[in-house]
Amino acid sequence: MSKTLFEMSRKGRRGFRFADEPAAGPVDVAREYLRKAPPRLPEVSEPGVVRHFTELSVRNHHIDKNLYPLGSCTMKYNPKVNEDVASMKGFAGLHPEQMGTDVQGALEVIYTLEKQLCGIVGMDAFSLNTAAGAHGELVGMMIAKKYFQDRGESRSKVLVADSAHGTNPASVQMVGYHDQAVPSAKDGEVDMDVLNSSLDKDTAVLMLTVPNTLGIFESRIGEILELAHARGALCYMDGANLNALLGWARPGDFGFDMMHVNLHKTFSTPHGGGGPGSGPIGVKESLARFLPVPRVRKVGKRFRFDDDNPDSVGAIHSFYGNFGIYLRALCYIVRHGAEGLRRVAATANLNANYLASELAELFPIPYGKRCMHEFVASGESFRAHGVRTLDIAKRLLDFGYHAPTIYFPMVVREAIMIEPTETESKETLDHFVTVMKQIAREAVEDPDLLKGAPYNTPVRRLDEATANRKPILAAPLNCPEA
Amino acid sequence: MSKTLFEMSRKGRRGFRFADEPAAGPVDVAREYLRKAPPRLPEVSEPGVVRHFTELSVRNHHIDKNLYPLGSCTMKYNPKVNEDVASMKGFAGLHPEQMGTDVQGALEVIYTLEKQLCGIVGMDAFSLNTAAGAHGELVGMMIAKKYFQDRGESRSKVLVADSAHGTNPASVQMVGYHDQAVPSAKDGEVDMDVLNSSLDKDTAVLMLTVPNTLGIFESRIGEILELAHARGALCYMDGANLNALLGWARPGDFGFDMMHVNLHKTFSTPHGGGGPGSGPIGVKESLARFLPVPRVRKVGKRFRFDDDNPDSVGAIHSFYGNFGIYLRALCYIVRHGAEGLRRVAATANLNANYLASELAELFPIPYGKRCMHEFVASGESFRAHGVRTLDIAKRLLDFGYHAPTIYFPMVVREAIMIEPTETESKETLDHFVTVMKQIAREAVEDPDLLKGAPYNTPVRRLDEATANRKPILAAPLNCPEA
Amino acid sequence: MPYLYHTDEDRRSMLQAMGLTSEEELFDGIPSKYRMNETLPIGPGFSEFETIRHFEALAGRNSAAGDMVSFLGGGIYDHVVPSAVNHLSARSEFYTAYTPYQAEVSQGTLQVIFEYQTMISRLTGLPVANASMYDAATALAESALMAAKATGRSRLLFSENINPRYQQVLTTYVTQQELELTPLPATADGGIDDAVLRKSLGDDVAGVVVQTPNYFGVLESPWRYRDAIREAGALLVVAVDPLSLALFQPPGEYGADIAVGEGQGLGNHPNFGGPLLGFMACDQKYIRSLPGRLVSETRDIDGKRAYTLTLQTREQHIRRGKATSNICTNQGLVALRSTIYMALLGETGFHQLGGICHAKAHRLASMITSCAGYSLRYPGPFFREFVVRCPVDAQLIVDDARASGILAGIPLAKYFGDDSRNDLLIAVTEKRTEDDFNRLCDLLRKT
Amino acid sequence: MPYLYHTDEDRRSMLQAMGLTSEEELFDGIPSKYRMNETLPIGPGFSEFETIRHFEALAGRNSAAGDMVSFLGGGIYDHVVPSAVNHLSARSEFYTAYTPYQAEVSQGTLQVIFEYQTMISRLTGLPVANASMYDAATALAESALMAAKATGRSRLLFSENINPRYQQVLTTYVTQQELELTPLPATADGGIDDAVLRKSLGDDVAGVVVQTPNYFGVLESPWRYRDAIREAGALLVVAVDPLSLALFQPPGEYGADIAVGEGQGLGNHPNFGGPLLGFMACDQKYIRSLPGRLVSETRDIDGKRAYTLTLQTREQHIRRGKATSNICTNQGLVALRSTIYMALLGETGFHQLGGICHAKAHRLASMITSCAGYSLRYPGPFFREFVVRCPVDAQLIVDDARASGILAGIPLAKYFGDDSRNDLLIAVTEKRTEDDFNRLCDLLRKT
Ligand SMILES: Cc1ncc(COP(=O)(O)O)c(C=O)c1O
Ligand SMILES: Cc1ncc(COP(=O)(O)O)c(C=O)c1O
Repeated sequence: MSKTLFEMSRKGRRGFRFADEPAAGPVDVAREYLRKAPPRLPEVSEPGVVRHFTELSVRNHHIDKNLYPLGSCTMKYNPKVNEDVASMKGFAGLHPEQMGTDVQGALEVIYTLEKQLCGIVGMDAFSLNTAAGAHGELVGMMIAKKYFQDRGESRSKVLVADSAHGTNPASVQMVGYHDQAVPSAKDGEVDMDVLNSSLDKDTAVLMLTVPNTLGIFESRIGEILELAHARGALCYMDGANLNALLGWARPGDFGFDMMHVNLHKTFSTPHGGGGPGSGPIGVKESLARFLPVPRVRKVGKRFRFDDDNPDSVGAIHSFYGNFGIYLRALCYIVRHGAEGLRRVAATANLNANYLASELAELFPIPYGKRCMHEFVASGESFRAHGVRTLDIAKRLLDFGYHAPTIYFPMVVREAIMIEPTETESKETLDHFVTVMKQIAREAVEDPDLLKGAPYNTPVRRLDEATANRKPILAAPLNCPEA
Repeated sequence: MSKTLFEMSRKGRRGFRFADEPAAGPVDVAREYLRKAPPRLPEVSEPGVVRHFTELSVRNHHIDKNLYPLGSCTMKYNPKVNEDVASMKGFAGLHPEQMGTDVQGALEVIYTLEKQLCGIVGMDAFSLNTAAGAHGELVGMMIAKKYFQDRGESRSKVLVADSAHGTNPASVQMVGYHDQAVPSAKDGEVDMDVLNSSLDKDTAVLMLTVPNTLGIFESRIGEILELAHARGALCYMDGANLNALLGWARPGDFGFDMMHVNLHKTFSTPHGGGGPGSGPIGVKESLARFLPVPRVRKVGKRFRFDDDNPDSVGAIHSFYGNFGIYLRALCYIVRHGAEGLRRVAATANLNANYLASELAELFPIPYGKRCMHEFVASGESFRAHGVRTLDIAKRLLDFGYHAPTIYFPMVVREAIMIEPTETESKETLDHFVTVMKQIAREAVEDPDLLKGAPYNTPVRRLDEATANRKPILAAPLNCPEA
Repeated sequence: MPYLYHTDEDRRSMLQAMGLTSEEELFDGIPSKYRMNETLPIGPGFSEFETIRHFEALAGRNSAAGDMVSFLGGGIYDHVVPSAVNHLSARSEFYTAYTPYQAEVSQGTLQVIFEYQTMISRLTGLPVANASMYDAATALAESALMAAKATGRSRLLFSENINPRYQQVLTTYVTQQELELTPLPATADGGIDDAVLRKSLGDDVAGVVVQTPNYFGVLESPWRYRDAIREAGALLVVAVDPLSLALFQPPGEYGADIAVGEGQGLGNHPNFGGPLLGFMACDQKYIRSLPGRLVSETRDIDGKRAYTLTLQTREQHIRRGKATSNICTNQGLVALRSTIYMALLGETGFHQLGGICHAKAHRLASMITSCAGYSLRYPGPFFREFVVRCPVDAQLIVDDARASGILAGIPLAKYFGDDSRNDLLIAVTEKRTEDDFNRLCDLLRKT
Repeated sequence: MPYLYHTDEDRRSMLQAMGLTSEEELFDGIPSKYRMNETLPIGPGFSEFETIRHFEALAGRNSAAGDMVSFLGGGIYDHVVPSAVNHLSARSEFYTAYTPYQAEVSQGTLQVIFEYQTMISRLTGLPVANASMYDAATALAESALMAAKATGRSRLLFSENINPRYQQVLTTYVTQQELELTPLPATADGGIDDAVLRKSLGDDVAGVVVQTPNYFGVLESPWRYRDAIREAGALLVVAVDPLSLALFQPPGEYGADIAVGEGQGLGNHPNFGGPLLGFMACDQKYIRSLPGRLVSETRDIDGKRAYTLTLQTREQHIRRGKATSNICTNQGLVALRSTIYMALLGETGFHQLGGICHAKAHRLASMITSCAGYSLRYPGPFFREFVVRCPVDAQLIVDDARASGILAGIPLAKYFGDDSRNDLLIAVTEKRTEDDFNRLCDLLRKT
């Protein structure tokens, strides 16, 4: 247990000083404006702050430590050079209100990345302004809404695969649309009959994830999109799983009208313990005029922002989105080139299939003979011993692995969703298999061992129920200080 | 246990590639020059290298983790801004053979740091070229030798306090001089009688550490140095303990002719797991002409290197010493200013005295009513229980502390030498005392517990005997690969 | 390929283990008509060194505010970023970690969020703060939606003094849900018109959204109309500049229901406007309508204090279409940086910094107004940013100053059209010196 | 004060606990005549931001080779430093750790040193390598002392082709111990004179010290005289360029007894010549005379593999005046960086890099020699550095080139006087491009 900063605080300690402290005189303003006492920030020395955060940091699992088999999250290696590029003063020090002539390099970065993403996914235009995948989805829905308004059609339903990420239906709801789930058929793909009957005149958008959350490429994708288009709906692809396709197939070619890409998954930008990410939204030419403002245009050899677009859904970020993330993603693309990206996808799929085939005996994979970048196994057979997938996941932590995504997607019972990514070695995969086999043995021989796991982690299983009932969301103002 | 890089190696893996690899054709040279096979460096991917070194790193104790009570080592906080300054491209990217006009800023850094060190210790000239404390001592001895050669005197003995650091006598020996130990008297200071009788015509140098390794300031320092001077000897101060004096007293004022300073102790430059450090050597005016070449001169507003000094002991480094370390030290000085440095010494001494007074009951301090920046306690009372100081030190590791320096200096039995430094909080000191008290209790109640310690460290006590008898200094060429 | 482990031999043996002979087969699931035949149009890969050179060249085509004398603000401020913030946030334990869903191995991130929430709570004076939003603009927009949801009402009043970029985003978000927006115009002193506000209130009003200090740097006084809003059953939503809270009354004290703001200035480089840090705090009452992640203190089964994500039923991954928002990935690492920053400054340092910026801004304002032809556009009290009415087109001044390496401010015509042609928005941080002020004034006098 | 924890209250209570009333009393041990009354002459402290500005200004008064087209070598080379080297060596676990005396909590550093020793051993072909020396010059000097100690003899032969700066340091060190130095002159082809060497050998000779490639870039052929040296009972000490060992015969293969060299080029910035990395390897026979730290693999009491410092009785902290050297603090962090670097490149990458540098150097050499008036000074084989004889004073060329942002090389008159006035030492690394070569040659042609 680490003390909190507030418990370390000692009145009068200083971690940072300013040159002109004497300059700060009394504030000459009507009393009502003034704060009674300065905010109670903790008072810690610089070495104290350094030790505190260093200590906290080592209580994290992280990609530089070991495998993160989190399905749907694409926890790949975050190249160090990305960070160097993003911290160059000529980028990090740019103020967003600087004049165009001072930011030509930055505009070129945006412009180039947009063009490259177009090329990679087969879309005609991209906006990078969306700060995360969900933000991209949201703008996708806004575009659909504008599109139908423009056509004078009133549609309000969005079909979303039942195995879709939670942000999909949530984004739908944010624009006043409502979502309807499309179940998976026995083969793990979209149920064509249900789709056919659900795709009605009220359907604005069909929203699919390809490959889907089971790691399966929709084999009837062409048919599906044609059907949706025939019914007048737009087709949106959640591109969070793009890693599986890089250089091998392009969603634009399948017929999708829109999609977002998660730079913080496919393009190796770090997750930062929860963010920042970046979720660029790409569209076909016919929808380009609806993209958010501002957009970057190239006029002759100069780049400039274009705010002037009456058809746009509007602004969706204070400025131009998470620029620092674009740099990392572009750096990643530049490093790989066309052939490199293709190898990324091939290797991601190779690792997933290899792992799937090694694990399948003990952890059956109900859907799909072959997966793409991820797969969903089932821990159901261990329920007979009173062991749930949660227990298996927690036990994995004891071996220095992060847990896979579990209980999702719902179509698989006791789901264990695994995406190893391409930046893992065969040795790591083999060792992971060995550990999973050991856990499977333990589940049978000593189920309580699993139910009590983890044992070797900084803390053990948490009392989440109490946290939900009586959340403590901040340290008390009167907590004991040092 | 971590695999070694060699065990992780897999033929054909690449962690780094170059742009022009195709350019590397066969080498057109007589066969006898060629290597039969390239050196067997391990083949590891970039993420593999990152994980390996990240994993190794967390097996270290370090100053950003917790207290390092190592006496004589001044393990203080290493300010982060120092690192920023040292990595500025305008410094890090400088080649030492660049022309003077291209390196004015770097020369100014050297010149300024020399001047500041002069001011801080009361010497007239400094050379920064010496790469560590021992290197500074060595040059000190060289200077003495030149000095006496110059005077036509042949002296060859150097008097060194028995509590001196091992580098002192070793440096003496490096110039063909021989060392003679001066024992400490009962008060922990130099034994004046022995000194008096040892200081003969053959004595070239009297080498003292002030405050000495017991943390005691030689109260008769003026007398001692006068005596040595009267006998024609030079007086050298090992300045590794300068932290105790900053801004309060200057060795030059005591009468020392020469001294070195450890930038990696007093001036906060990081120890780097063993180096690099920097051990500038300062001298009084009369000895300045003997300093190593090159020196930096200021001529008008320009700085330049001066190689041309026939009296110099010569060059002692490939170039100008550990320049990257000067930047950090100068940054530290600039941040503190005169008043700040004075506070550093006051606080270092405050912390040491406080800790000494809190520990003294259980761990008596045989020498000195009051110490300066460090003190030497004794763990002798625990020998009755079969517990040695080593056991106490090892047990401390279990509580997340580094061990103090032990069994040194030899004048204290079961010595425990502690230098907390100024960058530790009262809370840390108090907690350290609590832990020491607990260990003292354990020593009495459960001595075997201590003898088996540590328990919570990445590895436990090591078999050093076998390592000495049959050292394994490299991984075998045929170690199993991944 | 960079970053990959596999040797050719690895690939062969892995394929073999699956009974495959080529990697192409891994893509058999993709109908052949959708398999790409051409290579991606992005050229060959660069070595790391070429990549660095490439981006250095791009960066070289920028002139960063950080290297000039900058008076640019408008939501993004050029404050000193302490070295320790960069060093600590560069620990890969933080930046390469995933969202802390697996609490047992994410205590580092979780405790940081808990500390961040506490700090935001203490700054704003509101008891609940979430783990971050994308930026102030989206946080503001989401709080408007939140007010609508919490009240079941459909109209929102908003001040026209709010950062125009935030207003745009507010509009984009809010109009999706067929909510109505009623603008509150500014008075001559730069604040909002209290009387208009009162008149605009009604039982369809979900919330009133104001910003203080507002875009023109002027401090609003929401306590004056807080009761009226409460009586009307609406929520008071306030966008604040976090640093202003070092000196000025916090939202919680005057009874705001929701406070949001931009945390970029708290230890983050401007980064051309992103990543930013939207913070969001609210009264206990609205906790179940709050978007975004929340961390709670709890215990593990051994009784050890620990932290975990909580109240996740508000969130999309549990509640899907019924979630309070669609937000998932947030701005965690930026929040970490700001937490480190606030810890370094502490109560005293933060208060000092607020005071320095305030004093310097007022110093510069008085220097400028003593230049012939220049006056303050608004008489209201301000913190560290203010609008100057210039004798000429502000753009001319900006262009002139740029030639001398000074970024004089934001010419307001950009957002407010011709009426504001001579208005220049000037921000002052602790980095600016008396010398900088003199240089700027010399220029103003010449123009 | 920066970096201190204590509040005034802390200080008071700590003093009180000791029965003191002021910090002044802590200095009572210093006789009052030696207590300073004046303040130190170093001015007031700077804030962190002022400090950064201050050093940016100083750095701005330099023009770094790294930002130009540099052909400077002479022991320090402008190679690409992979990003991961910087990131990993910036982990404070490494750089803020002390010397790994306390093995249980220093396994990170210890294993790194073990891996470093292994790599140096594999590069040099010698079984034992120490944990580092200050730089190549002191490593060379110490190996000369080591040879004298190991043989009990007092004369050393050394090649005049050795880096002149190393020769100077060698002289400084060796003359302290009344050892005699006999120079071995160069032949016309740039190597040492085999015949002179043989003639100079005698039973007072402790060792023969050569460098390959030598300062002029020319590869020596120590195998030709290795037997003669052995027969005379002397040691062969070789200074090597580590990158040359990617391609060329390593010292262990031709029977050298001690090998030393400069590791700066292995993943380290030039840093104006320091910190550097002296490496040192030797035959098993001489292990007890080796200076510096050594790490050995061993086991802990649970049988776990572990690493520890070993054979410390060679060292000053144990053996004091009888130690093999006085070295204590070494260049650990630089060795760490080089270990990371070599791990990233691996066998293949390292070999490739050697090949690229070799090929590029030869390409440039042939381009230069086709410029009228320019020729290679020495016909001997070279690796990536060579001497060009110019038609004019080499300093003129250097000055001219500098005006175009090119650092053309080291004018040898600096070290070798008037005879070398027209000689320019040119080094080529993988960073240099065909375009760089053309620019240099255009300049040469014009001069
Ligand atoms: C399939 C899928 N869709 C959408 C998202 C949402 O993206 P973000 O978290 O960036 O908002 C995620 C990841 O979180 C995802 O895995
Ligand atoms: C008192 C004392 N003198 C000399 C030295 C030698 O300094 P260095 O290790 O830098 O060579 C040290 C530290 O190691 C020391 O503590």
